[in-house]
Amino acid sequence: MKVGVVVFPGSNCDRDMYHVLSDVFDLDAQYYWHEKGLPKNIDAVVLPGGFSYGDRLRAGVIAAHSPIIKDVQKMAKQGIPILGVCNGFQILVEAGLLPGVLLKNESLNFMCEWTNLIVENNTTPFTNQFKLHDKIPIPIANGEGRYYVDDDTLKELKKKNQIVFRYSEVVNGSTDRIAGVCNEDGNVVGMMPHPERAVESEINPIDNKPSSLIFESLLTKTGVHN
Amino acid sequence: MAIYDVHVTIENKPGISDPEGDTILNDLVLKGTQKTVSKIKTAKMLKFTIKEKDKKTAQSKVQEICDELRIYNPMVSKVTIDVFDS
Amino acid sequence: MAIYDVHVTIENKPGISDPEGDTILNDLVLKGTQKTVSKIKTAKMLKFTIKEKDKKTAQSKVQEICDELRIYNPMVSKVTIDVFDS
Amino acid sequence: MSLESQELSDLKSKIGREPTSTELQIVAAEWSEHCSYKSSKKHLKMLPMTGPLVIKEKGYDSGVLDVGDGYVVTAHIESHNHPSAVEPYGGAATGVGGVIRDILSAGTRPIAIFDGLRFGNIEKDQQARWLFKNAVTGIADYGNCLGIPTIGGEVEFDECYQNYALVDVAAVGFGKKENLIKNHAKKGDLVILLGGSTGRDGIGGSQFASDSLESEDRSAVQIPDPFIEKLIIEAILEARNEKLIHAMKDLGGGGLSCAISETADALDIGIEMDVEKVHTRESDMHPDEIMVSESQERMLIVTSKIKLKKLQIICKKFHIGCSVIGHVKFDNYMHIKKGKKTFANLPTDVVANATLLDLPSKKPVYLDTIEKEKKLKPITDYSKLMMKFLASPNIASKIWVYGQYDHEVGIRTVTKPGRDASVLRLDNGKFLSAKIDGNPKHCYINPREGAIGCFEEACRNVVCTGAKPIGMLDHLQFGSPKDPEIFWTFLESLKGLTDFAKFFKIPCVGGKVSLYNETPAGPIKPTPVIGVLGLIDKKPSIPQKISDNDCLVIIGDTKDELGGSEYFEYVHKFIGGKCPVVNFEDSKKNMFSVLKVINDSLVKSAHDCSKGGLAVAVSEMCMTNQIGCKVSLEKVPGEKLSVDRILFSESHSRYLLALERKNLKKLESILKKNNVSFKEIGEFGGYRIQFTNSAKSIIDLRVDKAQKTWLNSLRDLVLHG
Ligand SMILES: Nc1ncnc2c1ncn2[C@@H]1O[C@H](COP(=O)(O)OP(=O)(O)O)[C@@H](O)[C@H]1O
Ligand SMILES: [Mg+2]
Repeated sequence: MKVGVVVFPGSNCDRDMYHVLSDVFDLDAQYYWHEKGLPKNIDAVVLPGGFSYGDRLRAGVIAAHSPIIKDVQKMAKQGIPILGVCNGFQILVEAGLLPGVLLKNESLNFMCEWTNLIVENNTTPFTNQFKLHDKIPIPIANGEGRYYVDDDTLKELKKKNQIVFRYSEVVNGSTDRIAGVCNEDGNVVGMMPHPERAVESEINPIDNKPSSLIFESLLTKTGVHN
Repeated sequence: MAIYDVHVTIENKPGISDPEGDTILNDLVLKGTQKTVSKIKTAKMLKFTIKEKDKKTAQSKVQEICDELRIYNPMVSKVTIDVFDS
Repeated sequence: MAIYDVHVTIENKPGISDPEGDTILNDLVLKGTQKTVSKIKTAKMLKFTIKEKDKKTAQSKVQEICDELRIYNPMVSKVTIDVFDS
Repeated sequence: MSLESQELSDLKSKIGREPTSTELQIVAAEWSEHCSYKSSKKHLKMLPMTGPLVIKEKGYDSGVLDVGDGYVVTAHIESHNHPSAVEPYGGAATGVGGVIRDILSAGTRPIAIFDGLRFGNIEKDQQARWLFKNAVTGIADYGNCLGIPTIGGEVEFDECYQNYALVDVAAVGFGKKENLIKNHAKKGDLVILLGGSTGRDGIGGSQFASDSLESEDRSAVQIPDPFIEKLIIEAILEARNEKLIHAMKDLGGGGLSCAISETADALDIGIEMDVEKVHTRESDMHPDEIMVSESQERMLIVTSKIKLKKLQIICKKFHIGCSVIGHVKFDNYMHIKKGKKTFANLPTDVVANATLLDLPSKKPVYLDTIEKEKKLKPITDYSKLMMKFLASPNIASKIWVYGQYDHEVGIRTVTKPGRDASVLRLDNGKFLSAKIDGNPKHCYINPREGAIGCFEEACRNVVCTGAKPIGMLDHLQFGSPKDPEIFWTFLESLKGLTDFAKFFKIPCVGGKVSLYNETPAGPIKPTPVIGVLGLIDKKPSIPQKISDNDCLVIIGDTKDELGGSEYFEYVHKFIGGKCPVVNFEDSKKNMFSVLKVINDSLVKSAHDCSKGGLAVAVSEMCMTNQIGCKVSLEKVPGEKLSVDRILFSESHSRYLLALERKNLKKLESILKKNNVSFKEIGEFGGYRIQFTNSAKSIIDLRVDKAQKTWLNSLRDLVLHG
């Protein structure tokens, strides 16, 4: 299957994501520069982490205006699986593809540390191999990672099962400990932690199997695995 | 056509917390010698230099830019726009 | 004693570059539909609420706080302090 | 900006005429201490710089090591002390930027950053706190944005840095040997300036770095732009892949003046350039300003006319400036013009090679009495003391610092910061381990032994990960070299490092000298900072969780060496005593034995004994593993010493090993065979850190309480004073 990795000026986890997709999960990964379009025959799209446009003005906001985002929006409507990680999540939010907003961490600092996620929705293309409430050890690395929605939106998110991941503990002050959400259809998922940093045992000091299921889910969803 | 300075101040809507302002107040200011400060709020400002036919157009153009390009995130922030002759 | 709003605007001194303003201008605003903007400078603002006997004291107290606590670095930034009645 | 009168007459006699004002500016920039190493160059030659793995090429700003299978590792170290002391955020950030471009210049991708930070007493001094906090944010914002992990470093506080800052940054690069830039030029090749625009910021920076801080130069503030640096990295690596670069040099201190003259001199060519072609930020810049501006994020590239087109396409893709500013000639002159008018025309070897100095040196008087100890007040409660010690800024965990650095990006970080050295995986299945270390407290008391100690400590840290040291970086930071006593300490440190490097056959692959580090209160203590790179051929030793009944073995003797120790300085406020001395033979034996037992998978984890001595090292093992340990001080091998000295001596060449009891016999037989001094001194288990002396309890702490204090105290100090 073909997975597009979108590259913006300042993306810096693109190569890591590419490595994981192609070398660890044996997918046909391809880079797409933000000024180009996405081809029709693509099976999934990943927006990797980094500092697009140096996080200027607000993380993700400038990249959200890139030409390629129009194609991402189209594909989102067609139900194609789309994953935004860290800055990718911020971009999806700023592009209006996901609800909410990501604010500066409560500590006001960039935070790089390992934490645990709890799977809250196991029906998305990136979580279908999990059991509900499975725990995933995974690192975060962000300065603007505090997910925020107001009370009404939070109610909506809960009702529509759009909360995909929660932190097991309070890490940065996110509303309801939310670490990842999806759109109403469930095909667009955004998460602040970095699954691509956790799927290889060599660099994962705890357990690389849970985070691998994020990619295994994608393989299953698109029929590569079953 | 004339040149205008347009100041766009982006700040959190009331009700949205401002940890940075709180930290400056509690960890810096109130620990110093000066105790008469009761609140600090942080904001970000963008100073545009723009060429338009009049003040009003300058103001409305910048407002348009702010809305269209999401210079501020309407979910959490508000903007104030002030126009000055350059 | 009265309550004042004191706005502290911190920006890079003239001649010192402002990469953030440049990026916002070139990669966001000028790529939109609006082309009459020629410059964007970013600044940071702190809005103090302070109780002092008069405007002048409010101004000088805030200036003192900013200097003493190194809220800004005079080497790179300049500040403007504006006082308003609350 | 000025030359000394002797230098001016030197210049005149070399070129046989009066220099123009532009020429004066160019030469003043290039002949500054910072660019020319005029005080130190003669002596630096003593360091061994070659070895079987070292690849030498003209014009490299970083060291290159062959790590096999067609791959190389590059490394360099820099400091940004003066700029950071006045604008810690921008100074530290642009320091990162500069060393990254050195790595890039060789044609390798930067894969790791290290930072060594030194400030005044943050417990007392608000200015030191401000400097520290902002320097950390500067490094974080820059490195994180680039997507290069900052995986290690050190933080130290000492009164000698009051109102000052030492910000050292080292970087490591990785790439294919075939992609190394071969630095060459053909006639007619073009000279290109790539990256950010040239502005007035940073004008006078390199001389500023060579003056003492009193002559604060306000224009020397540099504004970091990590976003453009990131674009430059990607653009350059793309150009490298397409073989578009003949020669390359980053612009650092001295700006275009240095880059042009040094490139021309290294390649044995001439360069003619036109300042009007330089993309500037302001329209009214004078040629002199353009030549010495230290605007960041710029690279100089030499390429052919044919390749230029492709290079321009790449730069366009990344929206970065790319100006053809000149061309290569074969007259060995740098010819600077503005349009048709000549502003400078100088032989490049004259510009690039300042007259070297041979400064006088003299042993400082204070050293005659420094070893005399004062009478220490007796310690009544060691447990209480230990808690205070664990919370002290130099001993406390540095997690507040490295937690703000993205140390995972690039997915190479096998051993994360917080241990001894960090370990990266390389593409050929090998692993690279690295650490930087300094110790001004030791070096003040004995510049030679102190410097050797820093070197050995960095080696120990690397060895604890199972890596064999393959290369060293030295960064020599001292006060004014014109003071013979200071210059003596410089020479002593250098000689010590040289001896150790030769004995261990560890080549020096790069370094930097930073002089004139003077605070309003006087010179800093001698502060050499040493980086060591180690290579692991097979699997790295990833620390395994220590569990109940595992035993604790110490390797190496504990001696009466508390001069410059944290115990003397922090607890007793005493500067003096005998500095720890490395015994080369023991050091070698111990090092190789530790590598052997790690390789044989006999130990769960290894930790070196350094700052704070045995007491701190054992506590660190307990706290990171959340397990207790019972240590019998009377078993500790070495001289017969009082309890406090056994606990806190900072003798070198010592390692702590945690291992399963079933492996103890095997371990002991190896260590015996190698004739190493060692002893099983304790056992892990429970939840208390306990030190006893002949059954008498000396220290008894709860691990969780100790850990909480150790982890949080630095953050609390920075945020809440
Ligand atoms: N400024 C820093 N930046 C990044 N990591 C740091 C910094 N300071 C300390 N560390 C990390 O904290 C750990 C302990 O550092 P240090 O006390 O210097 O170790 P050691 O005593 O073994 O030399 C190491 O992993 C080190 O890399
Ligand atoms: Mg160590």
